[in-house]
Amino acid sequence: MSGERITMVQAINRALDEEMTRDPSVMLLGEDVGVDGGVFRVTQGLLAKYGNDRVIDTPLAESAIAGVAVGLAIGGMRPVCEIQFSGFMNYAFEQIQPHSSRFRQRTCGSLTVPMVVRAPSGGGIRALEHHSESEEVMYVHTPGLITLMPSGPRTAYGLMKAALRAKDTVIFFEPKYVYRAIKEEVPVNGDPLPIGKAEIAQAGTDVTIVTWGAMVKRSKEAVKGLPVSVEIVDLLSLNPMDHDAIVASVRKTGRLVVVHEAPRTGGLAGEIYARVCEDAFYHLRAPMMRVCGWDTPFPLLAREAAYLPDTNRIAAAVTKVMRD
Amino acid sequence: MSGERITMVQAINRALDEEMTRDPSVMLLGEDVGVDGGVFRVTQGLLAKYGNDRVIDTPLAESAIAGVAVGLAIGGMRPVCEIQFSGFMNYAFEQIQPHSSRFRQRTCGSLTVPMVVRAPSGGGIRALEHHSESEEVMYVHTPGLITLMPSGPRTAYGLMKAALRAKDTVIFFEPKYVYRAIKEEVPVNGDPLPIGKAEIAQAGTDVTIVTWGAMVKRSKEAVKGLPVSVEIVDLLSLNPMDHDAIVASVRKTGRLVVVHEAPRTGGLAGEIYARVCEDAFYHLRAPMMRVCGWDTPFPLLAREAAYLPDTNRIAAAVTKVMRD
Amino acid sequence: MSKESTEPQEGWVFEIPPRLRFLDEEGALVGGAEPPMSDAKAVELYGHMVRARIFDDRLLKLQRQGRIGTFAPSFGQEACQVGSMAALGPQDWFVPAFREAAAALYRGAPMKSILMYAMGFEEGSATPPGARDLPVSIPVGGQAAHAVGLAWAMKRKKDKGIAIVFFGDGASSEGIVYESMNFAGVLRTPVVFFCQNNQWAISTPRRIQTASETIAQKAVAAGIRGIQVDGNDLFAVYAATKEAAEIGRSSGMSTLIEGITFRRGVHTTADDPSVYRTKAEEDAWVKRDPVDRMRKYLTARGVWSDKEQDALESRINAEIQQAVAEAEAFRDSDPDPLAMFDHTVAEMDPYLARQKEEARAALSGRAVLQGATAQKKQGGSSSVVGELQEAE
Amino acid sequence: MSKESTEPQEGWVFEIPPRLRFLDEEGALVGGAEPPMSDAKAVELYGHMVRARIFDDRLLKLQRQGRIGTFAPSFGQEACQVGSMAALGPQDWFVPAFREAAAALYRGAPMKSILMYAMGFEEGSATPPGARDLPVSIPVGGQAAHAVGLAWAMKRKKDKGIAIVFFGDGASSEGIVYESMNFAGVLRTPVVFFCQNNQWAISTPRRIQTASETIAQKAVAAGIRGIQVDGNDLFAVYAATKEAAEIGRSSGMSTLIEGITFRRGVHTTADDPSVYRTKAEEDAWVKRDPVDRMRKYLTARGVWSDKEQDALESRINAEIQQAVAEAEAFRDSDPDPLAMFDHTVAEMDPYLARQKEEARAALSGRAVLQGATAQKKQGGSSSVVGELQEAE
Ligand SMILES: Cc1ncc(C[n+]2csc(CCOP(=O)(O)OP(=O)(O)O)c2C)c(N)n1
Ligand SMILES: Cc1ncc(C[n+]2csc(CCOP(=O)(O)OP(=O)(O)O)c2C)c(N)n1
Ligand SMILES: [Mg+2]
Ligand SMILES: [Mg+2]
Repeated sequence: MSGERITMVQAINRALDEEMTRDPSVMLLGEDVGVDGGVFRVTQGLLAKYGNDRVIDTPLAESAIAGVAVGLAIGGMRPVCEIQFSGFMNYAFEQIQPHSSRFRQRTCGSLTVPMVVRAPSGGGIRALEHHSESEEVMYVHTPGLITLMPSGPRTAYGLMKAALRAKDTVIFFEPKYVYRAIKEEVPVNGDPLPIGKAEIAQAGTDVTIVTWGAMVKRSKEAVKGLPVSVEIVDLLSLNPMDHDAIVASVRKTGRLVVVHEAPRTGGLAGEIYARVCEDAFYHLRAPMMRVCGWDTPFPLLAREAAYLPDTNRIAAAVTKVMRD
Repeated sequence: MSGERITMVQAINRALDEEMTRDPSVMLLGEDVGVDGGVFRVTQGLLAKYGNDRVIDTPLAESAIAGVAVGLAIGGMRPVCEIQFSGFMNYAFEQIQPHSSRFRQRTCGSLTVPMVVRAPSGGGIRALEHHSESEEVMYVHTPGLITLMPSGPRTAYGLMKAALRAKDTVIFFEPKYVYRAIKEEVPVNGDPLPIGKAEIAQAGTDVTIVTWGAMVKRSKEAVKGLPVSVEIVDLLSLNPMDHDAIVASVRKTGRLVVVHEAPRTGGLAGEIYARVCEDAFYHLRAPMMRVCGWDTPFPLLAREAAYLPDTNRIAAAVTKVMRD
Repeated sequence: MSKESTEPQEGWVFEIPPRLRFLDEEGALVGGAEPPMSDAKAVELYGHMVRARIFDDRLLKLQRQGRIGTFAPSFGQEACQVGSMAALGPQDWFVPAFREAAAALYRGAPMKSILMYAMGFEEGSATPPGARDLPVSIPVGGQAAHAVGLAWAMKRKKDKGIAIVFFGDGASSEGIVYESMNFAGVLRTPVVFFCQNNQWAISTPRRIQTASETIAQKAVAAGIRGIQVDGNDLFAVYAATKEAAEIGRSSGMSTLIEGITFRRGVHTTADDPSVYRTKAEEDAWVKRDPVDRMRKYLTARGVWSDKEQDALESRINAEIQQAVAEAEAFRDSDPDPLAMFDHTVAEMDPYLARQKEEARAALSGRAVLQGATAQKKQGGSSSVVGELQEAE
Repeated sequence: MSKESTEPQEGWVFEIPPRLRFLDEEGALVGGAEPPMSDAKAVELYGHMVRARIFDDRLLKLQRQGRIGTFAPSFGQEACQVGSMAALGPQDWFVPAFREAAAALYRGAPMKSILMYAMGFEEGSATPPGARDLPVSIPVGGQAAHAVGLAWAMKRKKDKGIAIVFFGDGASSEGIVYESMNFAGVLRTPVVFFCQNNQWAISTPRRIQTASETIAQKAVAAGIRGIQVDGNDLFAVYAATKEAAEIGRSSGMSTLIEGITFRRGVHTTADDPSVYRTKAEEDAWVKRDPVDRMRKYLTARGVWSDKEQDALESRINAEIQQAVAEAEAFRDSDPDPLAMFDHTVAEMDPYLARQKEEARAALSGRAVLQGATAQKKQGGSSSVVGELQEAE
């Protein structure tokens, strides 16, 4: 069974399943997570297995889903709420920022909010308007939260296990573009991945690409065949961010390209530049570059391929940063 | 009268007043904006002057305030909504991001949302929890919005006039720390300031400080007496950002310090670094630096002075960037 | 004001009147009911319902063929949509959610536009100048606030229009919908809040959406009128909306109308209702179908025949064929893949303009427009809104 | 289920019973009412109300002296807070908004903690281990959802507690409050939603907060119980809360209680009510004061005298003096100005730890703690929450 290659949807499902068995306080709640198993089938089968005390189809109200989860967590449960699409977490931010992220501070650690907010994130699936947003920045920029984004089945499994054992609220973005696009071996009853650690998705010496989520796969595809040795840092944990991994890679390569789906201005690329400035500036051999979503609203499906970073744009940036 | 020196509160009041006279479609709405004149008295006197058709005390619901304003704007009015404190704009973000910022795109320009969302922002007034947030990043990172933050009475007046003539939704952050702390001459029936233009708050040749809002005054105070020629760029327009002004200043000085109140990770400093990397990288003589709020929730009043960038920290960064 | 003292009160009673109905499931007028419109008008509105249904059905086929993207059918809800919009006029604002193709068509939205939108082109939701129609609103519930603002703007302009906003039983749980009704109550901005209670919010049944016995009674919380109607009865919907609009126009009072109906089809083209509801439930609603009911009524009155039905259907099919051709011609006319830059803000700043140039250079002639032109991949994909790439 | 068919219905009627009251404004039992508690218990609760009021008054003075920061007095609302909390026990969760010092004191919050919080130290809202008390919640309304979650957690644990959440008339307009009641209705998580309708939300009067005749009737939207009580009548509040808790415990049904009361003082210490309300209105509520009313009742029953009042007041004053001394001793004990780093997350990552070091170096021994130790500047400042620096 462990040898079987599974998708990210299955991997998250497995992590949830195992953690629900291990920890009876884990509860899943959200719109359509029960009978339907989630609109992407991530929670499929869990209602049947754990019953409707622990897997709950809620009314359609994101701020209440998050806010009720805050109460559940303080009350000793470990809620995992699903927000059907990350764009609709806007409705929940009024609970996440003022409450989830602050209860520990507010009470000097005496009341805490260990909960997980899962949401499919990003574009690439020819979806309706508002179903392709990448809104990680506002969560990363909110102290008190842990923000994770896996890039494939194995990391999704390991990070979800970590999320379910974390002591604070974890925002867990699932790059829906790769929900079923990658199959990997994933352990059964495996270990959590550490929070705050990036992985080297591909080692190299000439250029560092820092990226996360669906753009890890895309970056790998983009640099395949380029006459350049590219190191790809898969960030995985957006906050806390693996500062040392970024710095170490850029010290080695001297060149940085950041790739993200979110709009360019105010995106996390800037943060990564800042980390490099703090600890690897003198190792830079060329200006840092970024390949991002454009500073426009995410378009409807006909134009999404023109919006998202594609292999051409990534390859061009790598080539340019080598020339600079 | 124009010779009289007034505060930022008075300057915004004057701009609103003049624009309400000029344009009968301008309406003010929000919690306590009418009879009370706003909790900071920014809208004082306007109810008496323009009547309760145009200055409306609303029920206590930020998302509805913003959402109703979207409808008013599409219907041909020009609403100015006050959100009592920028931290509570979280409640309104579910209207601002999916609707205010996207109607133009959604309808190919046939329906637009020219409205203003005003909110006092930032810390420094010994306030209650959640009344000191700096949340500009999430607005700047939302394409389709214009985001402004004046630094004193004159710029507040000019930018508010610009906001009331803009063709898109303007998020207007008012740095409450300097609401009454600065007096300046402000014109009567003066002109709007241009959107997207920074100002050189202080010219210099050795180091560029890019900052905005209350930190402009603080930065000026911090560098007074330092044996360094500091150029202070007052950003004013956070989106669109005056890319050329940033680049021109750093090309000249070769050194950059960004100062902002918002938490460090994911803050706008990184964006400004990115702009420099794009067009002034080879002019840099030292790593860029940032002086920001720490990556912790904004503390209660006893500790706010330890949280906010102060003149010591700013001066130390300027000194360090000169040594590097 | 007595409310503001601590003096004892008598207590309060709130009534939601019996569900309004004119036609039974066989299309017969229920005891004593007078039809609220002429036969000619009824025939006309019936035509609109049929048109919407056939169009809807065609969209489903186009989606299955990979010629359009995800969409949300109005199948089964035609009476709610046509009946309500027929009670209003062009001076009134129409604020849809995302399942109101039947209403939009009645309002005059070109089929071509709806198709272009479903193909993934924003051009499909450009509002014709002067039309008081908002585009589709995907985030559930948010549009309710827009209706209040639009009604308020009209009130300020002494314009006699009202606004109607559609939302679902699921949306009735969103705080913004309550907030909007509360604002409308206080501001006396006349809005018809039309809740199409189609029993389901994706897989979530009405029963666990709220413990309130009706959705109509949620009006009590906002101090506005609440009424429930048989949403599969065109006459009931029409009469209730007309009354609500009249009351709104004359007094500023808003009304929440709950139309009891059923989403006969999929939630969207990527949904599989068999996972969460029974065939028996679906069948029970077949005999309550709003279109069939009206046809029986008109036939019994002798104003409709199979021949007329055939003629109507061929007219509609021809219209659809024409619209599909036009929309596909648009798609094939090489629309600018970078149009999103042009409608982000009114005045593109230099940095955005520069991005557009970069984007143009990055395309360097490659065809990247997708959507309607891409081949539909089949598979186990179960997203409600899009299509997942599948690993080998 | 008949709700899900289109069959006609009878119509629905919802009742909010007459406002509950035991004591008239003179402290006399209204026709036929039996006191819901013994005299001894009434004396005890009266003592809690007096204690809260004197403490509140003292906070006001400390604020004027610049020894604490902004706070929101509970002046006038003591019956709502003490009466409701007295009907519950330590197994029940207490979820306040920001004006519930009287309730918190009754629950056992140390005066010292409340003072430390008002001085700007998070240490003041550390929850004692095992206490089922949430801290002050500043963002209006959001805490309602927490109460639902807490009640749900207890239900899952087969723990017989319920949750009570406080919020104001203003908060009743926030969508999250409606959403929370709706969740509680569906999930049958027993919550007492206690709305202290004190007639004002800062400067906004109840009348323009909502068009609903009562706030109690907002329960109808969520399918939960709604009831209105004279919120200045300790007995009425006590009885209504007790009943709501019992119903909740046995059936999971939640109740919305609207307590009609009045914010006799400022919104917060930086607010000036004379801008927006009349002396006449304030005076009208003086004679309805909840503390005076109870004193009259107890005096008439012969269980309370001026002498006992004096003794009570001196005990309370001594207690306050002690608490102020302790809180100021804490303030002067050199608390770490960088404590915010320690409670951001459970595990400080290296980058945050590094920031803490940078912060420590930046302080380099400078005293930056402010708040209670800073001198209060007077001036035209009119922020409701803080103090503005004034230009020369
Ligand atoms: C704020 C928000 N949350 C979730 C979704 C995903 N979603 C789309 S439609 C839908 C169900 C809506 O149910 P209802 O309001 O009853 O409308 P219906 O689909 O039945 O017409 C959901 C959950 C969304 N679009 N917006
Ligand atoms: C979400 C949010 N919006 C606005 C505010 C500012 N604010 C604080 S208290 C208050 C009025 C609250 O009125 P009400 O709910 O009646 O409570 P009361 O103050 O009367 O106890 C406002 C607007 C806030 N704290 N949170
Ligand atoms: Mg529905
Ligand atoms: Mg109040």
